[in-house]
Formats: sequence, structure tokens, C-alpha cells
Amino acid sequence: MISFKLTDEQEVVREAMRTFAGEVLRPLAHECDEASKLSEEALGQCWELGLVSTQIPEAFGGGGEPRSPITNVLVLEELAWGDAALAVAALAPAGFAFAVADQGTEDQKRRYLPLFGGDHYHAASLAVSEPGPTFDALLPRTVAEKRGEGFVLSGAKCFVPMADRASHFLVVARCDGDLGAFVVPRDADGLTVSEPEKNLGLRALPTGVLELEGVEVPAADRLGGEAGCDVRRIVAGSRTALGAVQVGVSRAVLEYAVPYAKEREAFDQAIAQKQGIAFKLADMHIEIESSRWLTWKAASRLEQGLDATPAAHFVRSYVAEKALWIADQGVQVLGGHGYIREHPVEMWYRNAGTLGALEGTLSV
Amino acid sequence: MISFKLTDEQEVVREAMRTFAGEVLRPLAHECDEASKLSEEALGQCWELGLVSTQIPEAFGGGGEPRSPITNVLVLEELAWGDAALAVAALAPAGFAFAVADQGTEDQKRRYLPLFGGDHYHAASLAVSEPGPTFDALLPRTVAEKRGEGFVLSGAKCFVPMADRASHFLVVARCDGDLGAFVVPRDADGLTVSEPEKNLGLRALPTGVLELEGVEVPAADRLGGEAGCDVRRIVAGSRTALGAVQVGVSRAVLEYAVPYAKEREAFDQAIAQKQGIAFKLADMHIEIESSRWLTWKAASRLEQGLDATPAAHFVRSYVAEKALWIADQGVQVLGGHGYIREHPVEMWYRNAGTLGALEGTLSV
Amino acid sequence: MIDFELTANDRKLVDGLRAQALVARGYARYYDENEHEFPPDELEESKDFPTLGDLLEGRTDEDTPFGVAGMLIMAGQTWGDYSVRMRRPPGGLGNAALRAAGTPEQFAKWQNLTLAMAITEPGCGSDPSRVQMTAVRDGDEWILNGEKIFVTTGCRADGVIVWATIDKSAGRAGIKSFLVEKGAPGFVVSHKEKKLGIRADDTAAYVFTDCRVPFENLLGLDETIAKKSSGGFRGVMKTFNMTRPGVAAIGIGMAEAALDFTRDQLRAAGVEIEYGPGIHGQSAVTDKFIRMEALYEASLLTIWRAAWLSGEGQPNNMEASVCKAKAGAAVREITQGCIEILGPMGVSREHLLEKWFRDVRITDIYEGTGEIQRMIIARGLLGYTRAELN
Amino acid sequence: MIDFELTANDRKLVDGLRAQALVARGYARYYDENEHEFPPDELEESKDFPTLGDLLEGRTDEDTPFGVAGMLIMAGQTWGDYSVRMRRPPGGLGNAALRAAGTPEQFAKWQNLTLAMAITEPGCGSDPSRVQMTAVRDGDEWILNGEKIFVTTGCRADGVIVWATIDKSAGRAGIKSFLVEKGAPGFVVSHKEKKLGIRADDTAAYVFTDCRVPFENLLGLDETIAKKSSGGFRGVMKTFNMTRPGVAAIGIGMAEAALDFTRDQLRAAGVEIEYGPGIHGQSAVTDKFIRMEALYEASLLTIWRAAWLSGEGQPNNMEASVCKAKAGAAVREITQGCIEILGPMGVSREHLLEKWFRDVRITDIYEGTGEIQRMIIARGLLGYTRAELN
Repeated sequence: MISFKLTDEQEVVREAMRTFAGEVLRPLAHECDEASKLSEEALGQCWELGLVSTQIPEAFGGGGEPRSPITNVLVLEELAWGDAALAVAALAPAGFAFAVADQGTEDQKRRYLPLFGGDHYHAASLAVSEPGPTFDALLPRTVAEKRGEGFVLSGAKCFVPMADRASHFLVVARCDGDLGAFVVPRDADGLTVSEPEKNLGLRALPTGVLELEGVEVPAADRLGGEAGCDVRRIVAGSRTALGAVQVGVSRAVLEYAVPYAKEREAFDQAIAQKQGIAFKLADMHIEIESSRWLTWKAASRLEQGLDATPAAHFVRSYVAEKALWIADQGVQVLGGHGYIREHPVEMWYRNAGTLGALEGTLSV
Repeated sequence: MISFKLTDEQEVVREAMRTFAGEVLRPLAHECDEASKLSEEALGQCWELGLVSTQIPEAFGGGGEPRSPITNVLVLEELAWGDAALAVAALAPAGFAFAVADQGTEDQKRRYLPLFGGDHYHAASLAVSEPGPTFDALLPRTVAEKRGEGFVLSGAKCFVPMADRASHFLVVARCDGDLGAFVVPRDADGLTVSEPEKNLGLRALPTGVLELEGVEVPAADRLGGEAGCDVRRIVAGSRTALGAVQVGVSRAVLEYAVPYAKEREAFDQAIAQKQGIAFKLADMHIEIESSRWLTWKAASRLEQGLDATPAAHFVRSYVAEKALWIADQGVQVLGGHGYIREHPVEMWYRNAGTLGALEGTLSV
Repeated sequence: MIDFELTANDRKLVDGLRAQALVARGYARYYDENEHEFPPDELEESKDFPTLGDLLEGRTDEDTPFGVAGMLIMAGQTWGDYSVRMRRPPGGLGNAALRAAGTPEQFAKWQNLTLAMAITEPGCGSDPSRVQMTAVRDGDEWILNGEKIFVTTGCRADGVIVWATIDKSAGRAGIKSFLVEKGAPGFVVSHKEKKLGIRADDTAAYVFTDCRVPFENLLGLDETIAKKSSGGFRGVMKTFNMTRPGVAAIGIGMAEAALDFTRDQLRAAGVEIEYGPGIHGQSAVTDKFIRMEALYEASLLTIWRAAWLSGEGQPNNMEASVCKAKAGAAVREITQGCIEILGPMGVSREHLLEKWFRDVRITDIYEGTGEIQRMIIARGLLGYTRAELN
Repeated sequence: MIDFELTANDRKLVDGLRAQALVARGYARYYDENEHEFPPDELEESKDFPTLGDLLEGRTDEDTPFGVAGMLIMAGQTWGDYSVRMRRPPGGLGNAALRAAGTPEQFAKWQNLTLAMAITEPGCGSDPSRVQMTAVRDGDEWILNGEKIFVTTGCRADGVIVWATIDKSAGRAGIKSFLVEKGAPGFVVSHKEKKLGIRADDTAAYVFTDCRVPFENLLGLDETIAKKSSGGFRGVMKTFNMTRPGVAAIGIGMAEAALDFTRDQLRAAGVEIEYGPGIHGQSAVTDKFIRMEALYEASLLTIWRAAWLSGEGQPNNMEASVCKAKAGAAVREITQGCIEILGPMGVSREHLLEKWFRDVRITDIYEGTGEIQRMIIARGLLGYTRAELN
């Protein structure tokens, strides 16, 4: 039934995240960006909130609470409102863990899920993006060739979050004319993990390139075993998560621009009293709402186990574009002040531009 | 050398066209649209200006003046400012005649150009558009199959201007893995010309569907003879002409919206004094200028005999979109008055929407 | 719980409306081309189809016309045609105003009339406080003088609710609503508008010349209350807030029709939409189509949001403006985009796409232009009054 | 005759600049990442390359810096990098103001200094008439007090032209231009801005505390003329009109670099751009790319238009704003679009695209935001004064 009603629990969680983001993340965001360094302390605190661990089944050492993509997008919007780099870092392990929980064999769940049930942040990453000018999440160039019982992976992945510390990577590759996902441990022969990449935005988020040269993966580490897995579902989950992050960033921009425009004067009026600025703010609000509901819809389809690929495609193409547009308008509202690093809007502009290119880095 | 300078003659022609459009075309436009009927008198007067006939070589009965795509776009902008339907009707014969003049064999010129040298409007049309949802000017479905010395044409063309009276059609078709253009007389066996189509806009312009069922065309009527012709050049000329028409319509919209917005009041000010409206008008002006220069550039490349396909492609995709956007904004500036037929803006909105779909109907 | 899936009851409603909408489409072109004729109140085929009541059976929200079910109804009907309905519902926009601003006695007396609503005047567009029409009290009567334009259903209505000022110096507070029945002396339907689209809708202009109506025709009856609180005015403005999501839904129903038509045409030509691959895995046409679908979906969700709040009894002032502004722009972009894709077929009157392109254009104009909606949204965001931002 | 083809001389100029621009690109990343260092006035490689004078040889318009040749130079240089030049030209924005508003004697005296221009204050953005900085005459001296921000080249300049008011009650008419040399007592460079882009450019903040300068440092010298006609103010505003097309050209040079980079990358991956076929004959990427190219071309032509008028000695007030507004929006759309196409490669600091995305963002902000340009255009269209539309 069509409803926008949060459960009582969701209301509580959202409120708690809003407080956490305001008190812990936002104050650190600028500094971490300038230093290109994540706050390990904030990351640890964030993990302690149980965003990933509580949703791991009890049988595998987790909190055993039902996983709710809807709750997760609510959480991500709030975290990203505080700091998008940390929000992506915090949920990056979910990219690995939730995929295993959803589509892994019992053996895979037994082997990998316990990594994420503990009190300390554990890094493992989804590896989807690839270098090269024509990358498409569902048309990877990385190949998994069947050899004997197992597979041999060749190719390269980039923008792999937390690559500096991840114990395992879930690598998406072409396989048998279809797509597959393969667990590759950090120390696998033939795998090289690069120095951290330098990116336009999300500078505090460590990402890396994986070079895969004939990496052997046993059959038991093909996600879903012999039947394989539905990579489109993994990608849909990631796109939905990213949408929530983008909405969070957009909201940060608007909430910053509104008081600025009320305070700043030109021609003896607050600039917000001019339709030129006021209508911009209204349009930003319209697009934040639109983007949020699109994200909720994709999350709700994921939660109900329905095909979420079209809904997540809409998130991917619509929300990414609007988030960048909103940040761009935020810069414009602030004018010269939007261009200098004393105000956070330029950071959000870089972050929005970067998020648009960030396929497969986290999940709900 | 980069220059926006009109020749003295071009200044004179433009001024004359502006006067003609204001005095003859504009007063008739609305009435002709409502009646879905061209003013034959205005069409005749327009022909008498010599827009086509003077540019036919003297040897073939014309005025012998050099053809100037630049002058022609200047003319078309003005005529279309007065009435786009009549502008397209007036220059539709050029779609046929100029293609023959540019790319016809001597024999073809001798046979067909004299039709256009006289004092009375002579209709002959370019037939490019096709029914069906995936029409593309350079990817026609109409086929010319080689048979013996000649060709057999099969397919359908639509939106053929002046189809109700054209003596000949220049039909674009696939031919030998390439494209070709073929002269088909109205009474050719296998050719059926439909009743006039009913269209969204340009209602006064008679257009028709041609059904070609095994129409035999002798080799001598393949444009350019055995060597064939460059259809891309024909299409580029048509796109450039259409761009000029779109610019004319856009200018009509803005010139109507400006005084309206100055006169109309809301909240004790002229609505033009509000940035919401004022910035819209500014953006309309910006896009009219942008569109005009793109059109001039394509015309200038045509005039200099350079490859005009990219420049005309820019006209096709940019100018069409902006013209519709400008008309759409014009409707919005007028509000309720933009939606009723007492004001011409709704007609311009329909015309702009229609022009965007009108490939290959006229030429410069 | 957050959920955007249609229930079985929703499906029944939507599917039932769509079946009827397809029948209505068969009449759409005729009444577009024959602007002087009114479409029938009931189509011949209606007896073969369930009534709206039948389709709403089993619902618990059937009496919340501004809730989500109302949006499904609006969009479902206009997926067929803007003006032609299987059964034309009784009443007009003025009936909602009567309900909002009339006394119980007034409501009882006039509820069975079809009432139009006349606000706009030749000199005032989106600024209703500039009303020039006057009402002067003369004993037991009001004498009305002025002109009204853009009166929806103005020709067919039995009467009209008009706004007139009893005190120009009082500004908005002086504006009252009056009910005038057709046939009142001095009340003339002067003109029927010819329009870009929604041609089967009769949009009228009125002239009132020393038109006398009984004192009791002042909605709410008490002219002084209104003077202080602008009650009557606000009551009607509130009606607008309620109807805006519905107006947006009307537009979005047509946009959906345009998308469905375009998808069907492309499919028939062998072009299938495949979701998932991004810009490097799409053709120009499929990418454009998917982006338009996303825009449609975004707009629809803002409408549902505003309507859902309404159904929950929560305030939705900003949300109503958000969805009206969003849909008002989206329906243009979508119908324009479908025409761009389909080319000559898109502008041919052989198909309904060109009609939808014209019909939807009203969405961003009536019941408050997009500019007015943005003003309302911005005031909400900025905490500004009307005086601070206009 | 209308013509948009480069002549052989134009080609020589553009090709020469591009060869140098490619060298400058090699330094671009370093000075982006090392914001505290100034790029050298002359690159080491400069001796191997012709000077600008050499490249301009044979032209008849080499002395019309605001004409079309000037645009070719601006765009040609920034096709390499915004800040790093093969040879840094002497002078700054203030030198143009000195030329426009100074007496011949003043020009002669200070023309060899590199002069910055300080207009913006912490409280006034696009509204220069709100200048708070004061100049009070004290015998043969002026005493200056106030703050200035966003002073381009503010750290490296030898002096600065500042706007200060000698009479707040006179509004714009009270604003005068003063030249202050570095080292004047009470004049402090308080801050160097850290920015989104154009990081190798030094953007400074100034504080003036009882800063005394000789009477002769008032540009134009006569404080009363200005009071009546606002001459000094207008003179400098006119400078803006002249420089706006150049500023637009600077942005468009970077946008072209982004397009060229993207085209090269696509080509290397086997994606060729074929012009001619429309939406049904293109992939999503090629269609998007061609649309961005059209936008680039449209913007470039508006710049050429404004500059051509300038070169012809014709007024170009509206055209200067048209091209600035157009390019200011286009360069964002283009660089954003290139990033969308190239994905991870687009946001990697291994390549310059992400830098161009940041650098171009200034185009719509400095020397009058897009909103200011639209105001100027709208005033022109509507025949409105500043008071009627602001």
C-alpha cells in the first residue's frame, strides 16, 4: 500500500543518526577532506552504531536483526549529510557483507559473515568500477575464465573503497557470457593493490586500484556457488545506497545555502528575497524531495525482494545528476564564497561530482 | 576571417524581408493557422521577391545571382518571424531546385531548373521524412534498387511539403549501400500522394505522404547521374534552413513576451520587474543569439563549400531544442494568456514543436 | 511502512479506469477538433463498465478524494483523455469552494448545482489579491460589477462562485466569495475561449453588470468575520492546496500515456528498453527514454507524497506546491521528449501524442503557475512572509 | 562577409599557443597540489617557443586585445592551464582600470607596476555600490579604512586599485578609485584564499587601517567630477564590459580542453563520433558528446560576437553579458558531462579533467555572476533602469 510512513523504530534510528552526524561527522568533514585522511576514530564510532554488524544473522556472529534497505537509506542520508566520505567508508563493508548474506552459499556465509559481526570496523570491499573511459557497471571488462574447478580473473578494478585495508574483495567480472562475483583475498597471487588513488572529491575516502593478473579463485569462492549470483541485484543495492548518500549531500547544501541567502544582502535586501535566488532554493528543495522518494522506492523494492533494477536505474541517472546540479547551485548562491574552501559548499560540489562516478562502492 | 558583418546588400535584403514579414505575413498567420490554409496570395507575393528564382543560373532561366546560403538564412529568419508556415512553403521549392543546381547533371539542370525561373510559384519538393517511430534523415528505409539501367523505389515518405501541388519530388533513398536522391514526377506509376496530413503546428502548410510502390526511375533521374550525389549535403542545407526558421519563431516569441511582461502587473509591479520573469527573458535572448550564430556558421560553411555536416548537426540538435524551449517559456510568461488562441504564442509553441520534427523540407 | 506498490484494490481501481480511459480515447480526437461541441456527460459504452463506486469497493480510503486513491483516479482517467470521461462526475471546482467556505445551510441549498469557480480577471493573473470586481451591499442584496476570465466549465455550470471585493482599501481582507446562479440579471457568459489544448473543456469569460444577488449568496454569510480574518479568501486558498496534487496527477496521467505510447511504438520497431546498463550500454533513444521515465517516476512520487500527507490529515502546503511545480515542468519535458523521439509521428494528428503535448501544457499554468508554486516553496524554506518574498 | 573560419594567421596563433599550452599542462598539476607556491613568470622551456609578439606578427588587429584575436589568445592559453603560462604577461586587472580611469600622468607613472583590482568586500558581493571602505581627505592625503576580499593576483601585485567611498550618502556617485602601492603603511595582505580551483592563482584579502596615500592617488584626480557623474565608477564598470568576453573565453578554452580529452579517450576505446545521424543513429555517449560540442560551439560564437563588436568599435554591453552568462553555464555543463561520460577516469587526479571541472567553475562567479549578467541583459531587453530591475 502506498505509504511514506516510517516505522517507530525507523524514526528513532533516523533521529539518532542525525544527531551523530551533526555532532561527530560534520565537525570533522572539512579537516579530513583537506588532509585526505579519514578519521579512524569517527569510523570506529560509526561501526559501533552497528549499522552493518547488527544486520548479520546471529548464526554467523551478527546481531540477527532483519536487514532493511529502507532503514539503511534513511541512515545513509543522515550520515552523508554529515560527511559523505565517512558515510561511504562506513557502509563499504556492507557492499561485501550484504552480498554474501543475500546471495552466498551457506559455506560462504559461514566463512565470511563472521568477519563483520564484531565490535571493530572490518574492511572488505565490493570491486565494481574499472579504469578506462567506457566503464559500465553491468558491462565489465574484467573476465573470469573457467579453469578446472575454479576461475582465473584478469582485469583491473578501480575506485575500490577501503582498498588500503580490505581483507577481501568481491570482484565483479564477466563469466560464461553472464556476470559473476568472486571473493578474492587481499593476499591472492596475481593481485596488486595500488597506493591510494587521488580523487576530485571524497578525498578522505581511501580508494585503490586492483590489478588482477591471472588471479586463481576456487569454485567455492564464486558468489552463490555453481548457480552464481545476480550481479544486477548487487548493483541495484549499490546504486540505491549511493542515491541516499547523494540526497544527504544535497540536503547539506540546501540547509547551508538557506541561512546564507537570508543573511547576505545586495541592493538593500537579503539575496533570498530576490526571485533569482529564492526560486533556485525552491528548485533545489523540489529535487531533493524527488531524489529522496526515488531512492526510497528502490529501497522498498529491494526490501520486498522485488526486481529493483529499473528503480535503481532511475536513482542512478536521476539522483546523481540532480545532486551535482544542487551542489552546483549551492556554489552559485554563495558566489565567491562558494568557490573558497572556508565554506563547505565547494567540498560538497566536488563530492557530488565524485559520487556520480562511484558505482558499486557500498550497499544497503 | 571571423566576422559577423553583413554585406550592404544583405542589410538591404534583410530590411526588406523584415518589412514584408511584418506587413504581409504576420497579419495573416493566425487566420491561416486556424483555417489550416495557406494564403495563396501571400505565397505568390513571396515568390515574386525572387527568393528562389533569382538564384537559378541565367542559363536555365533564372536570375543568375550567386546563391548565398548566408543571405538565405537571413531571409528565412525574417519570413519565419512573420509566419513559419509560409516561410517553409516559400522555400520548399528550393529544397528541390537548389539540390539540382548544386548536384544535378547538366541534363538534370536543363530539364528541371527552368521550372523555377518564372514569376509564379512552382512547387516541387524534397522528400526526406518517413513515417514510423525511428525515422532518421540519414538512415532512410526507402530503398532504390538497381534494375536494368534504372532504379525501382519502394517505401514511404511523409511530411513532404506542398505535396498537394508539387510537380516533382526529390526522394532520398538507400541505394547500393549508400544514399541517393531521385527525381520522381507526380504522375509516376506506383506513386500515391495522400490527402494533406493534419499536424500539430504549421497547420497552414500543406504536407503529404508519398507511398512509393515499385516506382521506376530512369538512371537519368538519379541526382548527379551515375556518380550519385552527396545526400549529407542536402540534409545539411535543409537543417540550416530549418534552424533559421526556428530562430525566426523564437524571436517572434521573445518580441511578443517583452512588452507583455512590461504591461502585465502582479503584486503592484510589472511582472518583468521580477527576476523570475526577467531572467527567463534574458535566457530566451541568450538562446536566440546562440541559435542564430550556430545557424550562420552552418550557412557560412555551406557558402564556402566546406563540409557543413557537423555544423548543421549542431543546428539540428541545439537550435530545435532551444526553439521549443523558448516558445515554451513564452507560453509560461503569458500564463493563462499563453494558453489561449487570442495570443499567437500558443501557435508558436505548436510551430516550434513541429519544426523540430521537420527534416528535409526546405533549403538554403 | 514505506511502500510504493499498488495493492490488489489499487490495481483493480487503476485497471478499471484504464479500460474506461481507452474507450474515452476513442472520442478524444473528435472533441479536440470540434471545439464547439460538449462531450457527453456519459459515454454510450458506460453501461458495460463498472462505476467509480464499484471500482472503489473494498477500500477504506474511498472518501479521501485528495489522498492517494484520488491521485490514482485522476491519473487513471486522464491516461485516456483530459476532458472526455466514461461518466462525467457532477459538480465543478466551485462545489469544493462551497464546501470549504459556505455555511451548512448554503451547502445544503446549492450542493446539487454544478458550480464553476471564477477568480481570474483580465488584469490579474496569479495575484488573486488584485481582484477588481466589486460587490456593493444594497439592503438585502449585493450588486456585482466586473469581469472574470478563464472560468473552467464556465459555459456548462449552473452557477458560479466569484470573488469580489467589498472594500478595495482592505486588500485581501476585503475579498469575499459570492454564489451567482446562471440566469441572474446582469450576468452574461461573454465568451468561450479557444485554447492550445484541453479544447473539450469549456473555459468561459463572464461579465457582471449591476448583477444583483440576495445577501444570502455571500459564502459564509458574515461579511465582517471575513473582513478581519480574510476567512472566505483563505478557505478558498485552502481548497487550492487540496486540489494541487490532483491537478498534478491529471498532468502526470497524460505524461504516462505519452510514455506508454512511445514505448509501444519503439517496441514495435524493435527497440526494447533494457534497464541496468548506464550511458555506455544505451542508445541515445533508450537513454533518453529511461531518463524521461525517471522524471515521470520522480514527479509521481512527489504527488503521492503530498496526497499521502493529505490522507493522513497532515499539513501538505509545501508538498502540494512541490508536486505541482515538479509535474508542471515534467509533463512538458516528457511530452516534448516523446515528440523528439518519434519525429514526424509525434506531430501527426493521426496519433494522440501531439494532443497530450498540448493538453499537458496547462498543468504549469492553472491553479497557480510554476512561479507561484516556487514562491510558496521558497517562503516555506526561508520562513518568509508574503511581504518578504513576492 | 559573415565568416567563422580561422585564417592562416589565426591558425598560426592558435597552434602556437597550443604548443605552449601543452607545455604548461605539464606544470598544472604541481601548482594545483602545491597551492602555496607561485608558478614561475616564465617557464624554463619558453626560450624554445615564439613569443606572443611573434605569433601575432602579420596581423592587423594585434592591438585590439578585446577583439577576436584576444579571444583566440585567451582560449588558446587556458586550453593548457588556467594559471600556468609559458610567459606570464606583466600587469593585472588593475592596469586596465588605471588605463580607463587614470589621467595620462597617472598612467605614465604607474603603468609598469602590476596592479590588482580590489572591489569586493566581505559584505558586498555582486553589488559594488554597497562599498563600505572609506576614503577621508586629510590635506594632501587620503586616509583609507576597510577590507577587501577576492583580490586576484593580490599577493604578487605591486599595488592595487581599490574602490572606496568618499561620501556614503551619495551612493554610487561617492565611490572613487584609489591606487595603493604595496608597502603603504596600514595596508596588509591579511589572507590568501584556498579555493576550489584556479589554485595557482593568488587570491588575496586586504585590510586597510588608517592607510594614508597621497591625494594624487585618486584616479582621475578630480574628486568632484566623479561626485556628479560617477565617472570613475563608470570608467571601471566599462572595463568590466570589455573584459567579460575575455573571461568567457578563458572558461571556454578549458571546456574545449575537456572535450578534446574526452574525444581522445573515447576514440582510444574505439568510440568514434559520427556527425549527421540523429537520435536514432547515435549511442547515448556520442549523442551526449555531440550536444556538448554544440553547446561549446554556441558559447564560443557568442564570445566571438561580443569581441567582434568590440573590435569594430561598436557597443557590446549586452553581448558581453550574453557570452559571459552563456559560457559561465556551458563550461559547467560540459565539464560535468565529460566526467559523467568518463566515470572513474573523470574524477581521478591522474588526469586534468577533474581540475578543469574545478577551474571552470569560477567563470560564472567572477566579474559578475550569471545572475548579474542576466540582469544586465534583461534591462537591455526591457529598457529598464537599475532602479526598475534589480
